[in-house]
Amino acid sequence: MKKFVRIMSVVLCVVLCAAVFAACGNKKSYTANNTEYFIGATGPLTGGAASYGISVQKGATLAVEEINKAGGLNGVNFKFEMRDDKAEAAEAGTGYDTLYEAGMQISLGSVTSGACKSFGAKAKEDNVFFMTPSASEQAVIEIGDNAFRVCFGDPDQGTLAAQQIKDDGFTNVGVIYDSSDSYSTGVYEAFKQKANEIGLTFTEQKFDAENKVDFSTQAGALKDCDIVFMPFYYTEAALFIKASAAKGSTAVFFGCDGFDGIAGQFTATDKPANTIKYITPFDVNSTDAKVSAFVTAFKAKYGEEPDQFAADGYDAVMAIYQAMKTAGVSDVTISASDLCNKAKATITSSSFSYTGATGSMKWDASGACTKSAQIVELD
Amino acid sequence: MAEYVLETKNLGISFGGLKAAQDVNLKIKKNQIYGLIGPNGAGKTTVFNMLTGVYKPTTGEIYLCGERIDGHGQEEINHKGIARTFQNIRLFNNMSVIRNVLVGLSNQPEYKCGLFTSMFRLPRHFKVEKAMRDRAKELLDIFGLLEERNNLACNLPYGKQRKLEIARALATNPKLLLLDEPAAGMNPQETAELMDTIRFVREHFDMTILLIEHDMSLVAGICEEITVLNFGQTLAHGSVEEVLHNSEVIRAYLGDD
Amino acid sequence: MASRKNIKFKYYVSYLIVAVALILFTVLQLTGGLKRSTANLLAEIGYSVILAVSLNLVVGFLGELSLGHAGFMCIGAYLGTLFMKVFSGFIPSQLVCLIISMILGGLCAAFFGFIVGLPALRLKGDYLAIVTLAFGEIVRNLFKNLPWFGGAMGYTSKGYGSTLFIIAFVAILVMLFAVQNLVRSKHGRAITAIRDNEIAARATGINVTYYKLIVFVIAAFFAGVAGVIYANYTTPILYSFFSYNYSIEILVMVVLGSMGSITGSILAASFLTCVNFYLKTHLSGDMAALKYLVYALILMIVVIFGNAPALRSFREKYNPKVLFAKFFKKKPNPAAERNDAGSWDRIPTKIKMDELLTVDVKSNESVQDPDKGEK
Amino acid sequence: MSTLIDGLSLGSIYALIALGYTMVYGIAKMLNFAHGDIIMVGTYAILTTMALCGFPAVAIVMAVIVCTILGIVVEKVAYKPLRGASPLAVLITAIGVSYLLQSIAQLIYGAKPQPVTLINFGHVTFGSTTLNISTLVTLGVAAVIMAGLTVFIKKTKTGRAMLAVSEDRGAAELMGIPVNKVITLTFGIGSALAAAASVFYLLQIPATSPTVGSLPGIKAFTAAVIGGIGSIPGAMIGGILLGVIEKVCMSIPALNPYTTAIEFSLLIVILLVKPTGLLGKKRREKV
Repeated sequence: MKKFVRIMSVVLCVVLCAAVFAACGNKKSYTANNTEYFIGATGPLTGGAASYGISVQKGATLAVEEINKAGGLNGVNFKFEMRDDKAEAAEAGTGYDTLYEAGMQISLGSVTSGACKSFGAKAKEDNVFFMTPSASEQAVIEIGDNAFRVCFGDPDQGTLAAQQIKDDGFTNVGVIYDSSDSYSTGVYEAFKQKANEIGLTFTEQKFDAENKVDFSTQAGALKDCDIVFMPFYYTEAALFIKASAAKGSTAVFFGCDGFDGIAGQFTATDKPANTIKYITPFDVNSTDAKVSAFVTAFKAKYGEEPDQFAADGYDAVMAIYQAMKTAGVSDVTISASDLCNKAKATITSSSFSYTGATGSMKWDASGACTKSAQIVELD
Repeated sequence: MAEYVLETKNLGISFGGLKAAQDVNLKIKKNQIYGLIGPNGAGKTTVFNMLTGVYKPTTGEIYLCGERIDGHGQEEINHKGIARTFQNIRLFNNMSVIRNVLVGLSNQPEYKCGLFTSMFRLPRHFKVEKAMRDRAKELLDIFGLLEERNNLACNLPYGKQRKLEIARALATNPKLLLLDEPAAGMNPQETAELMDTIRFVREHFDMTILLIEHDMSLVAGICEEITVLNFGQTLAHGSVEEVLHNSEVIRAYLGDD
Repeated sequence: MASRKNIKFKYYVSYLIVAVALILFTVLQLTGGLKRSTANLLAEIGYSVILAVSLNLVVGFLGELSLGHAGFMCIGAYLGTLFMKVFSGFIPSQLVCLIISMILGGLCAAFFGFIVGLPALRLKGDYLAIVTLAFGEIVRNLFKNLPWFGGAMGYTSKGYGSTLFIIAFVAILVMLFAVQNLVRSKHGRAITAIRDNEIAARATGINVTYYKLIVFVIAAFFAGVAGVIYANYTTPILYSFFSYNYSIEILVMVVLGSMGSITGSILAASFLTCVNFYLKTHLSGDMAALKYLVYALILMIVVIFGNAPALRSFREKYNPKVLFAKFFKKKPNPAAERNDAGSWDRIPTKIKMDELLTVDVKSNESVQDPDKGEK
Repeated sequence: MSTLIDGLSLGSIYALIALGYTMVYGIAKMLNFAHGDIIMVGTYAILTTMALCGFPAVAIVMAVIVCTILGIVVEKVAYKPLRGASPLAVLITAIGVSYLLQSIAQLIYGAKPQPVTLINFGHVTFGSTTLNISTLVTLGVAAVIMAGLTVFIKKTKTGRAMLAVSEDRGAAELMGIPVNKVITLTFGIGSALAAAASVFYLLQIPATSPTVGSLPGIKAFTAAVIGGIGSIPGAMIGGILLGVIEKVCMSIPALNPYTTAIEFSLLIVILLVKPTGLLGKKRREKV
């Protein structure tokens, strides 16, 4: 052990010296050596929410490839890098610093809301533009005028769901949400508010990040409901649905955009008879030309069907590209702050709009995006 | 001032149903060397453990200089004035010899020094440290351990470990010193040396000593009074001469024939 | 006396390391030459070192295994943030605010250390370990659910900014001063005596309960301080960070730095944090698992090579002390080397598995075990 | 009622894992921190076998074989060289093994939780209560396994050898008991029990991820300590107690968020009242 301490101290001295040299760098010139436009992002590539991060990464990478194949921006290519944040705020902050020091000029923020708030706070300090594909919490775009999103906001979905359930005439309603996830809590809060407004009563259950595998208690409590609203992600949703089915529930399971991808969680033997439906801006089976072009390209590259997160990632990159093109960016070493000012001005102008895999979008100064939603049923 | 340094009245303990010691009555006068002997399993160490507070006696009372001490914790009993050594030596093996003694000294009122005094190195800390070191060196010198003071205790030879244990016990400034088989594992020459040490301790420190021993030569050589235990009960007690010629004692040691 | 000099040097080398690093990086920071990621790394090193050294006090010096160190850190982090929020209302200086919060956060953690220690220290070895583990889990479960601390989504704190590491390093120096002075006093001797032989310590009049409690409380205090630093480094504070896994990570730092060696703890904590940070920023996606792979391998190889009885002769043969002895023309003197706390493979922690069930909590009561009366 | 059944079935999963902890602890005198991760390996073995051939029975057998072999290999490679070394060294190595298994699983399968369907039993309704058949199966089979284990330890020569080693390793060695073999065997049995636990776990929660074993692992360890570590009936009682308490707490809305706190507080309270756990043997330190 003593020996180890000795070796360690030698290594540490070397590291320390190296750190001192590496530590000296001019803050202003991080982008000076860029030869490509650098789009950075963080997202969960490991951990429970990994599938969303990976989907966004795939979608964004596809977009960057398409752009570069078509000649980039005035002949300058783009590059995209996503750092793992495990959907944790602290990791997203570290990821941001790493990216920023590596020369990131513009960004997709983070994939999940909690992480994106931490990412965004730092991005605001440095004035870095970001267009998050999927961090839907309201607070994300309230960070500053550099914050934009391509997805729905949480409140929109909650309100829509409450109205939909009321309109469909359900009375015995259950809700379950993830109290440790800001997306889930955000949708739930909006749902609750709208439900109270329109006189819809419901039973609620919750869970959190450390108790999201065993749902037998919650399933037991909600097993007599006719419909269960589930504003959270599909991995947990599938477990909850299986647990409910095991308890003999016949309810309709109604989810949000996080449900995209739930089909892959069931096999022929354990797919319950219950109806499963969810709100989404993206329908993989759509016949729309933009959508089918995206789906075909995605399948060709990855051999699997894209989900909504992939589509969001794709659209976010494409929207940034279009904004930069419209703004006439021509200097590859442009600093993040300068690029931010240009992109902001362009994207909020009333003449700017973008149509992609998740529909047609326009932005205002709040950073929110207007687009239409649909409800898809799983067969 | 009470007549006896240590007095026990009907001291007894039972583990479950078994009476490990029963009606032990010891009366030890000041400056005496008192022996507690008996065959294996007679309950000698149990008596020591009761005296030092390791076990709580189920019956009887213990008085140290007239003050009742049974029921107190081990630390408290040590503070009141009983120090001991162990049958299987228990030194602070990973500490140096001098530190072993310093630990023993740390509870003396004259070396009192608060936690924060030490933490923030107030002047009192240095004064106390110096005084303690001087006292420790004195003690080590007496036992001939001064040269080895910076060695680890576990690196000492066996005989010196025994001595160090006694030095550490004396450092707590006791009224009564309990020695648990001090001659165990020693050759006759070492035993003789040990006897000198024990006598010296009595003279030099004005100490009262209670010891457990198997080695009859040692017992006969230095003890003034002896109690013999067998099966937890007092078999005999009196002066060395009386006890060693007591027929019951002989029978207990050598069997019935 | 050569050995004396050696000891002195051993004590001051830890101050030296921290002070040099502090001055060096502070100058860099003030001249604007320090990257933000380096400042972040330094802050991480800062609180890790405090945690490792304070845990070393419990594990290395007192010899009790605690797996709940992250729990005390959790208390410091949450309550420290609360204090920051309260004080920022009427104290304009963020620095003063942070210092007050660090002290108060530490005191709160120390208070809990006292509350937990009082009953828990009656237990020994693994039982104490599992109780401290349970305590850590209870603490974070409570902070997750108590209504004032942001719930399961975490407690949002206001970051201190990139100069945080300077304060963290100053805190390390203060801690070193307190801990080393404590260890090098009669109290420190009493504590190591308890580690070496608890029974003998009791018989020598050491107030074992008092000292155990003191060590626990001091360690908790500094863990709380580290928590406040952590809370100012990252936001929001998430209960999930303070799980027993983190306690174990701190323990690993202590063990690799060799138990009972404060300089060792500082080096190991810095080293592991650097490795961690480097792997974290250079690996992405599922490859991040490589980090734990590397970590696990370092851990196992170091421990097995350092401790396997079968490899003892190998170790002695290739001991750097022996190998370099001829260069220094000085015979290695093990006694002088081992003068103080000793190295960890020699230290008897109270988790003696062989005596594992030998748990006797109140030895001061009559015990129902007839056949062991006389020994 | 259904809460109670749920609790019993969760409890029997904990009990199976706790048995592994307790046996290894009793015999090798070490905390096998990697035990929870053996469960994780079991679930991945099932996942892979199901994907390859689709027969649940084969998957279960496969899980048991893989886990047993893994348990033995880990013991030989990581723990055996340290026999006789400082216990803390063994503990740290166990932590290392735990990290190692998790990271290897993540490198192979990814961190993403994956659904695993073993057998879908469906459910039955008695009057107003609906019961999961898999819950009942878990309860029944776990009871049989535990009874079998008890008989094995009490009645067979090998079982008694294990008891002897846990009582006093040195004496057992002198009596001619092959201590190393017994320890290896203990790891094998403990890991096989973990494999069984992984099967039942998947029946309750049909998904797995590299960290799937840590929480049940630590809960089961708690259960083992509550029951008195080293004691086999203690592990069973502790596991079932903990499982029932967990489910009952979770079903009461006011207590639900504090379930973990309550479970661990229970541990602390029990240890303070009875420092060696419910059925732990009390031994005295020799002075």
